[in-house]
Amino acid sequence: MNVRPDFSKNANRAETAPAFLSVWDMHSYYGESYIVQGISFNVHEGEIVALLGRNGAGKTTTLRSIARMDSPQVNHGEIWLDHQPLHNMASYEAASVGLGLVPEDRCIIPGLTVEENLQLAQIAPPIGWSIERLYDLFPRLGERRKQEGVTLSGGEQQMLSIARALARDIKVLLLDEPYEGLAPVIVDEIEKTLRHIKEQGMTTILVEQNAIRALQLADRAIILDTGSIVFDGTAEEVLENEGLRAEYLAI
Amino acid sequence: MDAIILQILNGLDKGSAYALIALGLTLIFGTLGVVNFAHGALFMIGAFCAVTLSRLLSLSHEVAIPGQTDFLGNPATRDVPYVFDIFGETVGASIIDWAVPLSILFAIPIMILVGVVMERGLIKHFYKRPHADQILVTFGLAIVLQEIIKYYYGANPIPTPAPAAFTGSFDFGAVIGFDPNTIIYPYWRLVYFAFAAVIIGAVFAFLQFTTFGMVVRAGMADRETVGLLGINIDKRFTIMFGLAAAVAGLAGVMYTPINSPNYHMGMDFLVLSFVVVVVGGMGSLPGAVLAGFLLGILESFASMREVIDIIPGINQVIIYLVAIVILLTRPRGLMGRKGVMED
Amino acid sequence: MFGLDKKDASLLLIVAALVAFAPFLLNPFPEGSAMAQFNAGYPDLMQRFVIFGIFAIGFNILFGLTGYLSFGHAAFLGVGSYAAVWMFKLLSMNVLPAIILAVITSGIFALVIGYVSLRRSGIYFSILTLAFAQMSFALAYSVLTPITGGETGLQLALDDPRIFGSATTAEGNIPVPGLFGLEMRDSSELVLGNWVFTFNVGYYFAAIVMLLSFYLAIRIFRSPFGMMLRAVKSNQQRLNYTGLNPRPYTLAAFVISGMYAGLAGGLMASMDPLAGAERMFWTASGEVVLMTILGGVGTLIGPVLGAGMIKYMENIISKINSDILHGWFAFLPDGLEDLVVTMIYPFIGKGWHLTLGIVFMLVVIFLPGGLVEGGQRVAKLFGRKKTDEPKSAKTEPAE
Amino acid sequence: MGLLEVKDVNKRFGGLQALGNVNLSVAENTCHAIIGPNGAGKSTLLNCLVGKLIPDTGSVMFDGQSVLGRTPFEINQMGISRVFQTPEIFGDLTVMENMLIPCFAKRDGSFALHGIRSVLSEGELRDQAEQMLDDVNMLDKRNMHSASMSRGDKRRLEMAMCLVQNPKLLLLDEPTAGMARADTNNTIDLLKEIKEKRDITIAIIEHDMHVVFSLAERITVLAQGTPLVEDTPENIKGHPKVKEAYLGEAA
Amino acid sequence: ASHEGFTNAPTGSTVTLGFNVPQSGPYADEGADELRAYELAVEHLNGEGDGGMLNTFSSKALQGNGILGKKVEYVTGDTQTKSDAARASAKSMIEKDGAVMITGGSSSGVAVAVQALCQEAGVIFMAGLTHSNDTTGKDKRANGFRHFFNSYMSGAALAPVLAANYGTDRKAYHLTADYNWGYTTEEAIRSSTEAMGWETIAAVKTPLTQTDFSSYIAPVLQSGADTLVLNHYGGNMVNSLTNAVQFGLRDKQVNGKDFQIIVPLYSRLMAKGAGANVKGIFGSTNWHWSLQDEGSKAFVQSFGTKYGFPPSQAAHTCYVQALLYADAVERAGSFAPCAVVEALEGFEFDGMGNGKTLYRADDHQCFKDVLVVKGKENPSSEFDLLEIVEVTPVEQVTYAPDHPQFAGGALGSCNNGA
Ligand SMILES: Nc1ncnc2c1ncn2[C@@H]1O[C@H](COP(=O)(O)OP(=O)(O)OP(=O)(O)O)[C@@H](O)[C@H]1O
Ligand SMILES: Nc1ncnc2c1ncn2[C@@H]1O[C@H](COP(=O)(O)OP(=O)(O)OP(=O)(O)O)[C@@H](O)[C@H]1O
Ligand SMILES: CC(C)C[C@H](N)C(=O)O
Ligand SMILES: [Mg+2]
Ligand SMILES: [Mg+2]
Repeated sequence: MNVRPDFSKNANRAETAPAFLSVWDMHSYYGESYIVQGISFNVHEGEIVALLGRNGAGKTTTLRSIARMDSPQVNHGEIWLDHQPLHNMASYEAASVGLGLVPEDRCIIPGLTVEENLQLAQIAPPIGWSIERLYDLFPRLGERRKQEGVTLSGGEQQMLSIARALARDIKVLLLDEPYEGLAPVIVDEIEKTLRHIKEQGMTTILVEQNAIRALQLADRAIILDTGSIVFDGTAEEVLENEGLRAEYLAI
Repeated sequence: MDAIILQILNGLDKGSAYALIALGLTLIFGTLGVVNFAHGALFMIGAFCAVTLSRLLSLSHEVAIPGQTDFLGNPATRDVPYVFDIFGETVGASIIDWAVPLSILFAIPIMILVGVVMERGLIKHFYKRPHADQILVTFGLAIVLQEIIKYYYGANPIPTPAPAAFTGSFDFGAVIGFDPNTIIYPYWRLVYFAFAAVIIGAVFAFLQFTTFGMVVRAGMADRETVGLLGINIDKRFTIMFGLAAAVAGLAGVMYTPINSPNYHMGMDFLVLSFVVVVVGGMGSLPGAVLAGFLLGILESFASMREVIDIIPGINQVIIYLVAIVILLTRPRGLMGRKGVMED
Repeated sequence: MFGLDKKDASLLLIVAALVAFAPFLLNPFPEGSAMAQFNAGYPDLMQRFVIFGIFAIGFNILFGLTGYLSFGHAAFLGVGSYAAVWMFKLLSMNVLPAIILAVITSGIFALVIGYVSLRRSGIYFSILTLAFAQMSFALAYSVLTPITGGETGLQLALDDPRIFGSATTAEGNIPVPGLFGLEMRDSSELVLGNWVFTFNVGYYFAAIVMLLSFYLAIRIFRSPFGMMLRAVKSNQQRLNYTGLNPRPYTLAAFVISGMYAGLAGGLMASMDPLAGAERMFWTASGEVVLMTILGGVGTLIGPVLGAGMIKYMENIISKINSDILHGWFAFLPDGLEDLVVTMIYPFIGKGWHLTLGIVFMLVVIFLPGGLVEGGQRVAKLFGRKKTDEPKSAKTEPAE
Repeated sequence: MGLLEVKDVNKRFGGLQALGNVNLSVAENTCHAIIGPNGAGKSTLLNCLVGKLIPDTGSVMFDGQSVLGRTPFEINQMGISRVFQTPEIFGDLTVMENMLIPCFAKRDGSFALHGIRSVLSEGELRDQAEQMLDDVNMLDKRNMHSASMSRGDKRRLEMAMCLVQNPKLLLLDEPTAGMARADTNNTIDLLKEIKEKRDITIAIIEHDMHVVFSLAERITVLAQGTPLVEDTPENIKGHPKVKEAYLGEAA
Repeated sequence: ASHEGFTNAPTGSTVTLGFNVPQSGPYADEGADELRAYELAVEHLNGEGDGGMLNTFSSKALQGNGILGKKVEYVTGDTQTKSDAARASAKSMIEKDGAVMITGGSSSGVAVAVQALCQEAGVIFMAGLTHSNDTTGKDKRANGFRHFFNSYMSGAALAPVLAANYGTDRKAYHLTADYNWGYTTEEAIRSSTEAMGWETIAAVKTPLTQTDFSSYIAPVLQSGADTLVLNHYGGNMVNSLTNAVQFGLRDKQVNGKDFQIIVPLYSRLMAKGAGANVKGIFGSTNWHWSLQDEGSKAFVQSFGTKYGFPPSQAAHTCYVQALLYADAVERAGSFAPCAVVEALEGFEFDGMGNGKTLYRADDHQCFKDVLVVKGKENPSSEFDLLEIVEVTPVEQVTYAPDHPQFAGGALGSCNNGA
């Protein structure tokens, strides 16, 4: 279809990569199971890219690989962010050069209050939005600042998880199904927020099952199927391409 | 009345020993979630730091004693410590006398090193492994450490007395208006109590007034996410381990004058310290300290003759009995946090 | 076969064969040779292998399946031993009533302790069981001396009021336990060249009991009950909301594994009619935990292997002394001989604990699944090199 | 008189009134949706129904019997099954085993020793389980280790586990969150079909309006712990208050 | 005596003995010393080394050519000071290594358990360190023999010395390890001190696993007692004594008398663990290296030369037991247990360090002089911790076989086994 690998094999990625974030020939495994089977793509600065695909296609695995989590293991491939090689880093190092992941199961830390969950994000530099500013964005969190994070309602937890990413000064935001479990009004709010921070130059990869909504927001779309990229192009292309939508997105 | 005050004093003292040992264990077990069966060994190594330093200080050369013979009939010799040669006899003698307090300084770097090496070299790989694996590896380590000490120091207890200034006892009863000789208390135990209070206070302060404690707690609950927030949790775990080892070691150093150290003293304390930590509640430092004092005091009361006469054998089982009652009435011990090692 | 699927049936058959031929397998070295020191085929140790195997199998039913880590299981073993010895003292020297009473008593004891301890989970449960066991030990050692024999242990005496059977033998000695006239300590020897093999009644009796227990354990593992226990370990919350009450399941598992421990205790007393309180000390409970982990938690054969390994080290390595070492290396030049002996010496004899500790660490570091995992790796090396495994690495619970 | 009657239920968490005088009646063999903003108390209400929480005041009657004071497994045995907001499955077990456990619970009650016959000999239950797996399109995954499935799959599995019990009342807490669109549609069809075939009553919490409007026959809107309105889907869609507080532009 | 048909009859040119000692646990040092003594004994029996006490032993049956001409070999095992482990170890010596005699141990529980085992299996058991009355009292066995003294003897030997030093009007407070040996020792000391006029104010049992005795020590002064008796051994003794000294008990005056502490059973290794705290404290012991009789001197000489330090009482009793066994076999002309039993029963000997000694036939207990010792004020070396105050003559510590403290139990008859 439309995979456009634009690197030659042995070139120095830092110089030739035109993109802000680039992933090149990445292979990821959970133990012995081979999940992401050699994907390459680029994300330009300030872009919102929607990463779409069925359940189990490998979207989460891709994001986790980029964020350098312990699992899955990336056995082969390169990941560059703003001329820095992420593929040699541990997750905390990747975070410190500006990667922010909002994980799919939210990962609110048990035993900590809402505020402590946010403070935790501001311990290691670089620090982003102030906590007060985050409360302005999500007033519900401000009201519940002393409550233990895990007792929040599902939607509130999602807000906290996004807020926590913004509390750090990040260059790329990786969102794994951020709308899940949110009331439609809140989804509207978050969408606005994403537009807003995009204007300020934030680069975003958005994984979302609600493909229509995601495509309306995104500049570009990448579709994954069983660990490989089956489409990489603009969001309009997907919206216009009936076959593609029917086959991979059922919309 | 005086008997009761006496047992409270005793209990406080015993309790401070329990609390101090449990404190170190809580840092590793209650906070890092590692079932550390080698904790007793750390306590024991601390005690042997004191033994080693006093041996080093009294390193001697032999001087023949004219006119005397040893048990085999050979000419007898007398050992003269090198410190006598360096500092003269009076200063030298008091340096040797003060070996145990001096060992505190000696033990801190050693224990931190031991803790850090242990964490980096071994425990690090076991955070994500099942508790069962942690038990096996730390138990193995405890045996190895213990056997090494036994190999070099023998199995017999090694007397390591407190400085002469602290060897007497103090007539506490006379001070507060009881008959003399009713409430006496050894000086060193008062020192131990004070020392424990200082260490406990310092550890509390460190974890309360810095974000360190929060980060480590968070890291234990969810390492991955803390990593995502740019925090190098491994480093902090290592520091925590070093700290815990130092606390355990210092508890050991200070304990040597109370009971002569031997190679299995760690195992003797191990089970008890797990009981204290769990009764206090997993993950709670104040809980561990409180439980230490509570069990210490109750144990003291249960060992009173008057009590044993009424319930024979109560002194044998009191700690376990109290532990059972507390755990049955309070699901997570005295002050345990929810979800820590509950499954 | 026997209601087992092919894999389980062949496992059972293999174990049965190993157990039946143990007197040969464990005595591979000719009598009098330097390596004879490593022979383990004498009755006492073989009995211990199977008896501790039973103990560990039972423990694994609780720990391996439900994940509840009991740190007081030795108490049930102790109770079983005491019950059996009392049976010998009061009733008869036949081992059957002794073993039956041992199982029943420990079952009741486990029911009481389990009922209380299972109100808590995780570490809180472990400490509750530990506390009960330590109390049992402390009381048995001291206050309960009239019932337990205290430090000395409960033993038979010449004036026991045995109801069936006489107090003394014709020669004026204490009779020995037996099964309808078959004495447990009877052995016959088979001499083949330099090899001596010992076949002992007690061992084969214990081995048959062990095979039955092993068979029962397989059936439990594969039964819906076993599946529920694994579900308890996996997610109690879900179990609750699926309409199942986890408590009776865990309690049943606890009692069953307590009865296994009692069975082991009863057998121990049948092989050697003395019951000591140290059997109930926390280190004894810790030992069965270690055996199970060393072999492989939740696997069928693992605990038996772990038990064998620890008992082997305890009985064989601890008995090597410097004299024997010198004997082995006598072929070396003197200086070298001494050097080698000095280097090995710390690890044998009184240093056997050191070796044990090192083995624990090595196994858990390099074989995360215990000895069973080691076995699987070896099997993989030799067996089929199948790399085209499906995506899911793990589709069935391990052996 | 509905199958489920909730009367004047109140629940406080410290200073927070999570549920205030909730009254709800779910008629037999209907699909009743509960919607509302994040943190409105929807999950809390469900928790009160299944015995996870005990309301401070009020009564909950199911099929003419009070559920209050009963343990979760007793309530399940009465005929209420629940799918959680974050998937709750037996991660250490295979998919098939996950399915068999509710089958046993259904057949043998809350505790049975089952003797020592093999699980394999339970042909009938296995057939049931396989049939159900087939219905949710997961038959090919039956021997998979359930923890290593993607989250959408876990959700489907959990739903299948509840359905195979043939409950009288099925409680669904955001069953399609994070599910791919195709599977969401399948799920809608499945639920419809099952409701028809097996006379199941469904109470569903969802933020996906597509699902809500395809399934629900009645909708209750909860806000700040109190029911705002209860009506048919058509009327709710047009309700101005609901639009403002919850639906936003989505309606 | 029969020569045929007994367990592990040695057939070749060698005979195997089993040395079953604690190699791990709190008594490991004692076990190590026992093992040294056994190795020395084997050397001497096989005619190597300087012969040690073989030269001073009153019986001259041993030739230094092994036992009955068979070279002595040995196997070792670890009792772990647990009866179960000790029995397992002994069993393997009997079943696997063909040991015809088992010896060693460092606790009465172990001794009793292994003794019973040897009786069943039909081998001889020569007890090592065991001090409880029961070993040759209610738990005696025909195949078992004890050279070491016992609780009763400690009481009988100590009482006169205590009377002479501390007077006959004392109030004693006992702390007793809560297990069998503690009970018999408490009973022995109580009855012998009460007989001379002392009053026993209290006797408190302390758990064996106790490490800090402060809560037991603290109430002692309040009770009005002026003497503390520590019926403790091993780590218990080291810790309770250390604690008692810390509480300043020894600096106090009660009832117008200096407060005193007594440790009924001393051992040099334990004294070393307690350090300076033992100074001036009375207790009893089976043997001490500073004894000046020929036997002791010979033993200390050969042990000291080989290992560089003097032997402990544990080493002594084990060495003697090994020699006594060998000698009995030699005199009986057979390894058969019943023959050995016959040779040992009623055997009188000398030259083994304790003066004239009798192995009494009724209970297989040795009767010999008992030493009363005191912690030395000015030790001249690290081994010189105890000084001998009195050598209590054997008559004074002898009791009737049916003495109430030894009631119950029966020897039974000797067992040759298979
Ligand atoms: N921890 C794991 N171990 C083994 N396999 C895993 C693990 N996690 C996920 N997988 C497998 O990896 C594949 C991709 O999963 P992934 O979570 O990346 O999918 P996804 O595209 O995010 O799906 P969803 O939309 O359901 O979240 C799936 O087949 C899943 O079974
Ligand atoms: N254990 C608790 N302690 C304190 N507050 C709680 C607790 N559980 C829930 N809450 C609060 O009660 C309110 C209702 O929560 P609930 O989970 O029922 O919301 P919900 O309607 O399910 O929301 P969502 O759609 O986001 O899942 C929330 O504000 C939540 O923070
Ligand atoms: C080693 C012995 C002298 C003392 C020991 N506790 C015993 O039981 O006899
Ligand atoms: Mg995903
Ligand atoms: Mg909710």
